Amino acid sequence: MVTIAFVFILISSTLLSILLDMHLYNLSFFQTLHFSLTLDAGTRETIVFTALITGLFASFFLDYRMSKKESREKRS
Amino acid sequence: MKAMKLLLPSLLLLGLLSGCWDTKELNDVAFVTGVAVEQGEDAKFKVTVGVANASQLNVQKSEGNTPSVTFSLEGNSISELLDKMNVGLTRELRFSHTRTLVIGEEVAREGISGFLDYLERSGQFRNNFTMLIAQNISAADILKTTFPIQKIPSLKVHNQSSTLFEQWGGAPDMKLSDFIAALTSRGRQPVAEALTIVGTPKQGQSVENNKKLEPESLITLVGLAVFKEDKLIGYLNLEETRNYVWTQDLIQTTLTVPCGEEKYIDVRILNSKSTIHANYDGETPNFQVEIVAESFLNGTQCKDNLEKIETYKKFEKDIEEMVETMILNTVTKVQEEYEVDIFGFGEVMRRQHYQRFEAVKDQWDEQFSKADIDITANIFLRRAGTSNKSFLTEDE
Amino acid sequence: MGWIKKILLSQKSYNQDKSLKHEQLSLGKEAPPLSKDLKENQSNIEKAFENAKDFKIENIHVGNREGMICYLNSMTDTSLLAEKIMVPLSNSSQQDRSITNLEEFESYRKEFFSGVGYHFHDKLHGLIDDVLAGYAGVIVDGQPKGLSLHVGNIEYRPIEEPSTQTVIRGPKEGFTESMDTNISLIRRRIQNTSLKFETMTVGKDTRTSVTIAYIDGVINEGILDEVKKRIKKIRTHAIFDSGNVEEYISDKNMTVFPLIYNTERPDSAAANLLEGKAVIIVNGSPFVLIAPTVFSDFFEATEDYYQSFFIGSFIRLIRYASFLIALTLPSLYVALTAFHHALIPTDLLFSLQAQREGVPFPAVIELLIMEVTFEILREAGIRMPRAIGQTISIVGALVIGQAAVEAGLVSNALVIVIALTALATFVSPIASFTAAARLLRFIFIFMAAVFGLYGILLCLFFMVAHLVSLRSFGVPYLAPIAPFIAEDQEDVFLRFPFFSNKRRPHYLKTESPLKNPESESPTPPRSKKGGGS
Amino acid sequence: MQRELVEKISLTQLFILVSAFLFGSAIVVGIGGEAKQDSWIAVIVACLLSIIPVWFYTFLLSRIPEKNLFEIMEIVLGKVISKVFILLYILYFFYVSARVLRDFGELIVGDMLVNTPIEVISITFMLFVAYILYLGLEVLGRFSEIYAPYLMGSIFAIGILLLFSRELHVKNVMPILPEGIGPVIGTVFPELITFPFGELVAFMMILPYASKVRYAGKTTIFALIVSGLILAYSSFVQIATLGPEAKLRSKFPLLTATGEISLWDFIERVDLIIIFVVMFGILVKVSIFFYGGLKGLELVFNRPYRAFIYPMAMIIAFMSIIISKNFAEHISEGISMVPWIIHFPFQFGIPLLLFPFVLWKAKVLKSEGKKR
Repeated sequence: MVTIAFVFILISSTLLSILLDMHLYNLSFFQTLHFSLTLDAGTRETIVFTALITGLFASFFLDYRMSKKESREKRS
Repeated sequence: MKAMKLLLPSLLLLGLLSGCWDTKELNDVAFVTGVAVEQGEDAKFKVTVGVANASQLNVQKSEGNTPSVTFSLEGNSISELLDKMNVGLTRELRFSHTRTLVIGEEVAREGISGFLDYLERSGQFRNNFTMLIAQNISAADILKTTFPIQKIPSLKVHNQSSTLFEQWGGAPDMKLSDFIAALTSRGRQPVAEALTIVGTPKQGQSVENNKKLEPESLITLVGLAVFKEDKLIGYLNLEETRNYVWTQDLIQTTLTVPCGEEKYIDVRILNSKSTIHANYDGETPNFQVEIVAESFLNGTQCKDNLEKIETYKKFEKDIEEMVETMILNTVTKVQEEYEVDIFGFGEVMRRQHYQRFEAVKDQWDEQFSKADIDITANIFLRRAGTSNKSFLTEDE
Repeated sequence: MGWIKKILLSQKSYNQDKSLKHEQLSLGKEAPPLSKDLKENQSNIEKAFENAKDFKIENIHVGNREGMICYLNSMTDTSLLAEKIMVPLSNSSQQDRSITNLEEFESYRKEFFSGVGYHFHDKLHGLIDDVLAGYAGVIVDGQPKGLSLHVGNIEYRPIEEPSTQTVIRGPKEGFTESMDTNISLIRRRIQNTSLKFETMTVGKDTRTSVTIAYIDGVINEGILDEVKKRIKKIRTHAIFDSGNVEEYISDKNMTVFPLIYNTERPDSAAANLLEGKAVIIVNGSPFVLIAPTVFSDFFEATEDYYQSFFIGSFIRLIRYASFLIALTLPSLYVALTAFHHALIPTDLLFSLQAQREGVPFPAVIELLIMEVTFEILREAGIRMPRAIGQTISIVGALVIGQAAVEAGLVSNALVIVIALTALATFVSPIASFTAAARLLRFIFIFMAAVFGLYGILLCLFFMVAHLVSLRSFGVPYLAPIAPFIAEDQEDVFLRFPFFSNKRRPHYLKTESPLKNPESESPTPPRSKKGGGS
Repeated sequence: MQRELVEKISLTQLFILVSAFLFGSAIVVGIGGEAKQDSWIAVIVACLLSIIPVWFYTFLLSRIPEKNLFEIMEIVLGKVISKVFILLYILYFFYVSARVLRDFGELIVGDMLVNTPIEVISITFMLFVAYILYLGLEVLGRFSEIYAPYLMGSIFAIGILLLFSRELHVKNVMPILPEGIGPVIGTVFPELITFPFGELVAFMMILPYASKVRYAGKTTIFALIVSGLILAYSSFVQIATLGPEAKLRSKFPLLTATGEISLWDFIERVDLIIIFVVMFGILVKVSIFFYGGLKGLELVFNRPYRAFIYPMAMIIAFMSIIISKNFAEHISEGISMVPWIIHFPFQFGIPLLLFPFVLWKAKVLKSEGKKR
């Protein structure tokens, strides 16, 4: 569930930002998509994506733990 | 607890990943205390920086070497030059403690707004350093002339001008931010302080200069540089500078007022307050400048009995007359000679008669030069030092 | 993945084995009940005390019966034993007393051993426990119960001035290792029947007594129950000091801040009792625990209350300031000299820069070197034999401080920073609290080295968030400040005069909130006559 | 599951949270600059006007008591439709917190740590926000209680220090309203009313957790007025120090104004105060928006909100980086689009839309309650 939420929010918030950018720069959707997702040159991609990936892993982990707990509760 | 377990490693990871982007140890940087900008020979600007040599300022470590080092480069933009200074200097330069900006006369006549923007925009500078115009001399020399008491030349100039402003009012309290504010305001034209070197500049450029009782060369303040927009158009002398400051916010000053033939009284002025009332008389603007100040007598060459009220009254009247004519002369001089409103009368007009000002704001300087100015001084002589009657006074 | 499971499982079984072995060490519980047969009892006891050099057992006559007496001569006062027990036993008048049942045994005790603490036991392990605690056990043939008589009087350190929380003005007695002495020290200060003491035994192997003291009718029942519950829940084999107990009953261990106050001063313990807190005395430790505790307690010293409230409040503010200094000064030094040169006033900047000329290390390393040196010095100063303690201060102050500067390893300003930090660390009256500042300081330095002032602020934020989330026995750790309780401010940052401090702290939720409602500010006599006599 | 703690915040804490929330980024980026020297008047006007929407929010909440905005939506609109709205709101909350975070990052990177990448600031800060929200709303409340006095103290200290440094020129504020009320109203709508005041819509997620719900609305409005006045004061100080033009030119006017402080050649460059003030304000603001979003996720995905904290914090940190390429885009988005496209519907549109349904539902619930 957490993973789904993570992916959903990630995609939709990126979409939101892209929609705003489309309006602002008068570009087509795919141009903006490309343009938004290439990070600024000064940005350390490693840091940003490491953070995101830890987030993803955390949500996997949390989901796993919760499903385990749920199954245990069901059993008992 | 689980969240903590995630949080702490990621924090640590970040710390390790990051390194330290902004660390600069104190002994890896050099602090610029003064910047001088003047006309370059081959390019638009020649920029000189004065860098403090901290170890010579420390009593224990000082070896008698120079407390400040200068270096010059030529180029077309200040920003680039400042970052390129390592052509000749060893360390990374830091500008946060810059106290003076000396501008050469030729550059000032050409217009200075081009690099003021950089100074305001760059977060490196504190925007309250003193603006100075080097009159008749090379601006770089200001950063090179030593002085025994305040060892770093640019700091010396800074202290000098702020002390003169506080003690006598002979220097405008013009910081970069004030300068830019005046530049952007329609109702005021900027001014800056002018300074020059007395003596031979070359002689002053050595630590040896500090060993003489009378320095071979000395930086002195000479008055006010008047600007139209961002271009220098002329100067006012020290007296006139004081009068200019008096219309703004004078802290204290001393006057020599005639009290008889070739005889003078010395008056210390304190707590002066000037208020300006603006008005339109038909098409000509007029301004009443009201000066209220307290004063006390420092010394007298006259024989008047200082225990009498009449004497005080007479002196007060003398002082007032003198102040009024003095300031009026200065204002009129500016009106006639330079035709720029350095006094900020336009701003007063804007505050008090917004609509009228808005109508004429684009040609305010013409309006100013034809304005009627009326100065009323109201000086209270409170006391006369620690003695009563002067020994000059003859008993009646 | 199978192999991981295997390792985990083997680990598990290993742990279980260990705990099994452990269980066998503790004795007593499995010992049989007292039998009527003296011989059997005697052999059981002797078996229990096998190879105990200090164990003595003697056969005697009690009344007209065979009996035995046993004791540990290491735990008993032999002169007391002789006077109170041996003399009455050898009295010829008792020879013909018959002891056939319990009533007779009891009346016998009353007659001959009056004035001596006693217990009757029907289980052998109870008797053995008492003997271990300094009792003499008396068993009479044919009696199902054994008698234990208190003749313990162990040599303890006499009452001395406390070594940690010293005062200039105020009582100079300190707690000792003896629980009885400690109880009496408290009792002497609060002569009131509401003062209660409850004792429990903790520690499977050491069987240490732990006493909870509280004022009935003042302390919140919920808090008291919680304290008792947590002490009962301690599952450990050994308790040697109140520090052990503290670790077991704290709300949270993953924190550098002590959640329980400890003191060596009976007056402090008594005052806290009257505020509505519980005091936990552990046998063998001169430090008693006080719970619940809030953050501001660690900035209060008893002396604040013994001198004028102006100076008391002033010193308290100094303590808060020095806590901040101890925490942040080194990191501020790093942040300012390595990041934010602009924030240093010009003249100071040049002076600092001149000092740093030629220093080979970055500021952080420089600081860490000195900081660690100082911690080593401090530790050495404590562990070092007293006689050479003097040398330490010479080595520390002169050799390291001076020499490091002269060798150009560190700058002068840094030595000042370290010295001030070290001084500020010692200001807090409670040693366990200074540990927090000492440890956190390094985190602050680390963050300042990476992020400058932003790092310091971030650290402060983390610290405060952490502090705010702590609780001590259900009481929020930052209690009168956050959550803010206006009425309790009279004794937090400032010490208000006593006449205005009428309430017990609100956050303790005491059963009787007012402590001295009638107190008034001293007023000079109104009438003119009343001035004299 | 963890032990369900009923999180409660006291009214004092609520007061502080509301004020800190309003100071948040508003105090640093400078608001109402378009109104020139009258921006402080604009702030007061906007503050007074926004009493109406805030009162409306509390009114809406009071109809169905002890339920937050999302729960009310669920009751009123049914499970499916409400989920769509809730997801939109979650996006809105996360987007705004990312924007606020970006403001903060720009400040730190622009002034203090010039070479440090902005994403590091974002991520470290979000880690802290995650930590404090993990500890719970109650801890956030108590945390702000500790820092609030320093926040208020600093804001006032800035004015006083400027006064002593002789940098406060009241003449800069003159003339008052030279062109009438027009420009003032122009800045109030839509800029000021949506930012910062309209953003109080996020408190619809917090108010039901106040310990004395009955007074929560009044407390919020009181806090709104007080912090409006303080914002106006701060705006006044900025104009008086810098003059309206320089204030408008400056990226972070309060920071520039503080740069003018100079006392005894010692108290200079007290940027630290500003960074502190801002950091605390931003923290509260980001946390509250974030909390609102998390509560929504809890409702939609049926998991305790603590589970979402870390992943979502990382998303917000990521968002704050990709949200705009440069400062100009950040600001122009903030001025030209965000108020109309994003703030308006969520702050006023949806609540207004909800209003008749809530009234109807409340009536139904009431009659049902009577029957029972």
